[in-house]
Amino acid sequence: MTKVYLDSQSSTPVLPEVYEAMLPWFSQYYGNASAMHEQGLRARAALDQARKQFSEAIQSSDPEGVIFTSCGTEANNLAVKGSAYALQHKGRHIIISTAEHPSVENSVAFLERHGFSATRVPVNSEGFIDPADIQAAITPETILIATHYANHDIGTIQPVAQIGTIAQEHKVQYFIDATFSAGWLPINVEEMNASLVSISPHRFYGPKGVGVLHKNRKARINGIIHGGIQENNRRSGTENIPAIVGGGLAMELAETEREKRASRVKALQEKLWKGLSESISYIQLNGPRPGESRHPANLNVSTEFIEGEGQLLLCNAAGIAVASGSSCVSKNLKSSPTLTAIGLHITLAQGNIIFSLGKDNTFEQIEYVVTSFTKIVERLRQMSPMWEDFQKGNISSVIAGKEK
Amino acid sequence: MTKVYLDSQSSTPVLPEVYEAMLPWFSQYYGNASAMHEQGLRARAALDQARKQFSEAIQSSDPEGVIFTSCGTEANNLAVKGSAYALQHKGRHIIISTAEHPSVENSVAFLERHGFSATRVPVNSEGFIDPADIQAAITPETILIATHYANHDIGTIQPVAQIGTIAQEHKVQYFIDATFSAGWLPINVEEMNASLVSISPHRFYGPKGVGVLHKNRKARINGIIHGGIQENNRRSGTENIPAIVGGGLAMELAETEREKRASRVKALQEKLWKGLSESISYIQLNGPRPGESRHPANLNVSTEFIEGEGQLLLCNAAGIAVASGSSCVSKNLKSSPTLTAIGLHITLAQGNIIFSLGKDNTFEQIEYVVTSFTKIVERLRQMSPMWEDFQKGNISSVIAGKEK
Amino acid sequence: MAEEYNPYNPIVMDHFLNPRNMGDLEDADGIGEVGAAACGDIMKISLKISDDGRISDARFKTFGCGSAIASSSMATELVKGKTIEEALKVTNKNVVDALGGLPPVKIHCSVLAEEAIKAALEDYLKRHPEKAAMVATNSHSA
Amino acid sequence: MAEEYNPYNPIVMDHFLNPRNMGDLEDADGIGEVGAAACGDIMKISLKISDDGRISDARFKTFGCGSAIASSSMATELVKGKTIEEALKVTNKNVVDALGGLPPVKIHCSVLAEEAIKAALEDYLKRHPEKAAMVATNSHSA
Ligand SMILES: Cc1ncc(COP(=O)(O)O)c(C=O)c1O
Ligand SMILES: Cc1ncc(COP(=O)(O)O)c(C=O)c1O
Repeated sequence: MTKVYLDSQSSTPVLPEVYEAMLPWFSQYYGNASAMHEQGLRARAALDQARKQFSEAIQSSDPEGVIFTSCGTEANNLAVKGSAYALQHKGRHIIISTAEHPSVENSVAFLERHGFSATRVPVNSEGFIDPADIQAAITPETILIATHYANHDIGTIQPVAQIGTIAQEHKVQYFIDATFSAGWLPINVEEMNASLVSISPHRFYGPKGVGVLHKNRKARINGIIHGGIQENNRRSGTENIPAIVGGGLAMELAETEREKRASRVKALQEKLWKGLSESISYIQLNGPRPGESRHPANLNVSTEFIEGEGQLLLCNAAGIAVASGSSCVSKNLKSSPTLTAIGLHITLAQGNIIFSLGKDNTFEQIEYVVTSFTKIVERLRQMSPMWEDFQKGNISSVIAGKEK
Repeated sequence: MTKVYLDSQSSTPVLPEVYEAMLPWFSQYYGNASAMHEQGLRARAALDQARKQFSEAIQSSDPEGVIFTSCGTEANNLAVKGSAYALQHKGRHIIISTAEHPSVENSVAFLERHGFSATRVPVNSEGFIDPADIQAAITPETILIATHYANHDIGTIQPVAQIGTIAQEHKVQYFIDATFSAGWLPINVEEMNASLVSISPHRFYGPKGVGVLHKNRKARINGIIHGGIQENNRRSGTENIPAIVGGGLAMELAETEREKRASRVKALQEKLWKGLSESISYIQLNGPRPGESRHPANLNVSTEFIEGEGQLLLCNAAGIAVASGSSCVSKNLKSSPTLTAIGLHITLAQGNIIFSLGKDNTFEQIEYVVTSFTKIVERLRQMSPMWEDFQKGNISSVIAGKEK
Repeated sequence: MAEEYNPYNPIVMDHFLNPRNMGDLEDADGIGEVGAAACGDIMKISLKISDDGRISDARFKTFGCGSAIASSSMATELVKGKTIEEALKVTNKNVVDALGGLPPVKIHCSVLAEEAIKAALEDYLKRHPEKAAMVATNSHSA
Repeated sequence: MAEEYNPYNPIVMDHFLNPRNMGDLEDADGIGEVGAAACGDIMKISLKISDDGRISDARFKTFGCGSAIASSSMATELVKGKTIEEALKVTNKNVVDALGGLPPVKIHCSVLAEEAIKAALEDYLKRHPEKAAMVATNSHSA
């Protein structure tokens, strides 16, 4: 059976080279990096090597700024809560957007229950933050600005360098959630004025079980997982050496191949959208058009008159792996906060599908997906009482209404 | 060169079977467990399988009580802070001992900075908690009792079932830090009245990158890493599937072989202590004598008139891997809080060495270690001005003083 | 292998992938539509009912998730051949049981199916008040 | 392979594993002991000083970590052959540099070595007040 994996945004296979690099670290080199003996010191050297690989990939001159966590979510929690706890003597106000990943949004919501306050700047219908809104939200109490680099639902690339400049002018710490961007989009922590940047290697052919938070020398954070003195007291707990080794190599390779990979997935993205929009009626793209301002791996569409889970299941039955709503939380099938933030009509949010492309997808696969998905939409519409009502003229199309 | 690994407490090699079981989950089955497609659903099934393996090993009838974290430290943070946040409406008082692992102690210290209070019950000179002290410390405000099962520094096995009974009588949530015990000592969550139990698979031949917190149906905790709805909202972030699969199998195998492994390391432990105490003068055992009340894998000794790091380095030069102070924090060589808690004389705390035994150590290795360590102690004493002073009668021996 | 990894059990998957009685009925005797797009599910059930008060045919159309589609499919199967009185007694639990179970978060789909059947029957009874009286009598005497 | 994985650089490791001038001197002309067991380090340095004010021999004994031992070893090497005046100018930085660097948390070991040397020299000068005057004059004129 044909199998097409179009959910690279939720996870990717570990590269063969990365896999090979990890293998010795399970049963042969198994020391705890805190230990003072050959096994432990070897592990410590491996950590240092990975710190270099990560810091170089984001143009940082400070490998010591790399803090290893267990995943992107934890890195984001550390950035948000760690900043809040470290800077609460200066103020207790945080600025984010309405379209952050739940790991940022829910960390901020947690802090709000513990005496902090937050301003959520809006995004427009394509998901863009207006840097002027950030500027306007800054108060003398503001200690942190946190925004994503590329949106995990609709691929919108934010003007992070502009926001960084504003943050610097106001001497406010700036955290960029680059969990969906690192490995795919260029990152330069200096130029972006990023005090903190998070990275998630399993999005670019590295392993699960490792996340990274990079902190520049001026940024202040407190650890949020307390215990031993690992990661210079910024993250306690025995380090996951194999995943860190694999993650570091995946980062290095992703950076080397970044432009090649990005231009390939962008071509696939364009072909996919062209195919879908030509063969399916009442379908719309969410987020910016493919191009400079959209993550090349993400295609988010809404197909009117049908619901998301049925599409996922029929795609799966056709061997096609896709996501719906939020790529990270499709299990609960509640529509994603981003879709609400861009003001997407509720029925379009429910019919939402995210195709996310990977470096190994082919043009033939895209053709197969277009053909299959067209049939799936037809089939579900045949079953849908809404489609029937629309055909009979009882209800009108949200998408057609907008196009007029 | 002879290589003897006597630091199993800080980490162990992954078993061949466990390694094999993990391999397909990197590049072949790489789905995100939240995804609704074959790759994702396969990962979800693997999580469920591991939940069964962990819950069965601790005699729990509720696999849904298993929450996956990234390490033992995080599981302990979740248990302590998660309980505190979930139960703060009932009270804000926590009871621990003075000899907890830093992951528990520092989590409690964090909560103390945020409006909670704590009572630290003492331990005696062998490291035992008196359950009566726990009982006496309970107030109407008490929401959590947290103690270790076996001490990570000196191997003391606590009367956890007695403490559990007291906790139940007072309807207080009880968390057992079994990070150093699971896989080596029997655990029965029901009999122990353990509301929460933490497990760290890399201590029993499973991989790094996974920890477990088991929660019984009545226990209440809030998540501390916020984000998506993974682990039923109790731990957000993409699950580390390979490590969870490996950890589950390692747990199952550890439970099957537990008695065999434990009796083997106990024999090695006894032989090691017999050898060291017979061939080295002014050496003392810290914690209970090998037997029912001591973890079979741990041997903690203090050698008078010399300091710990030198011993570690010379052991390493002789191919012997050991730890000092606290097994988890030997990097900073501050003497461990446990050693302070048992009232160990400061110079004995500084000369502290932890030998921790593993299932693959041999009797020949123990002989080699006794011979080598004896020479190392002699060599460092030759260098030590304290030894010279002692020989000249200028100072007296703390150990000899006690023995009299 | 794909069969092994599904969010629903094989019966539910079968009713989702091969729905029974999907579509409309020309000249339906009773039609029930429940739910709302904003809530994620709309179910429409059409019934053909013979003069002796037996459901001779049933069809569904559904906007909703896999278990909503499977629940509608199963519900139409369950009521086919039943009398109005019997069909009125079909509960969401019957639908869930016939499907071999649904995940807890999806039980509402079976409730919707029960409601759609009831709505279709009520529509029929509204159009046929003489039968309504009979049904009422029967169920009282039952 | 073992050599590759050490907490210290090869010079420090060499001075730790093969310490130079370990031991005592019979009839030492100056002895300095600094540090305390409670702080984790004690260093004792013994010097033999010839009549022309040159350090002809030096020995150390140390209770302490690897870098404490290496620092004492290196310090004795550095002062051997030096005049009292020269030896008094040996700083902890000289020790660190000669060792090719120490980890930041271990710099205090080199400080202790400097202090032990100074203490031994002071002990000598206390026993030989005539030399003390000369040293004072020389260093003033320097
Ligand atoms: C923008 C963004 N932030 C954070 C995360 C969470 O990362 P992880 O799944 O590694 O925990 C995601 C995952 O989708 C994401 O896309
Ligand atoms: C009793 C105890 N608790 C917690 C921990 C921390 O576990 P991990 O190293 O998996 O983070 C340790 C590690 O030594 C331990 O021994």
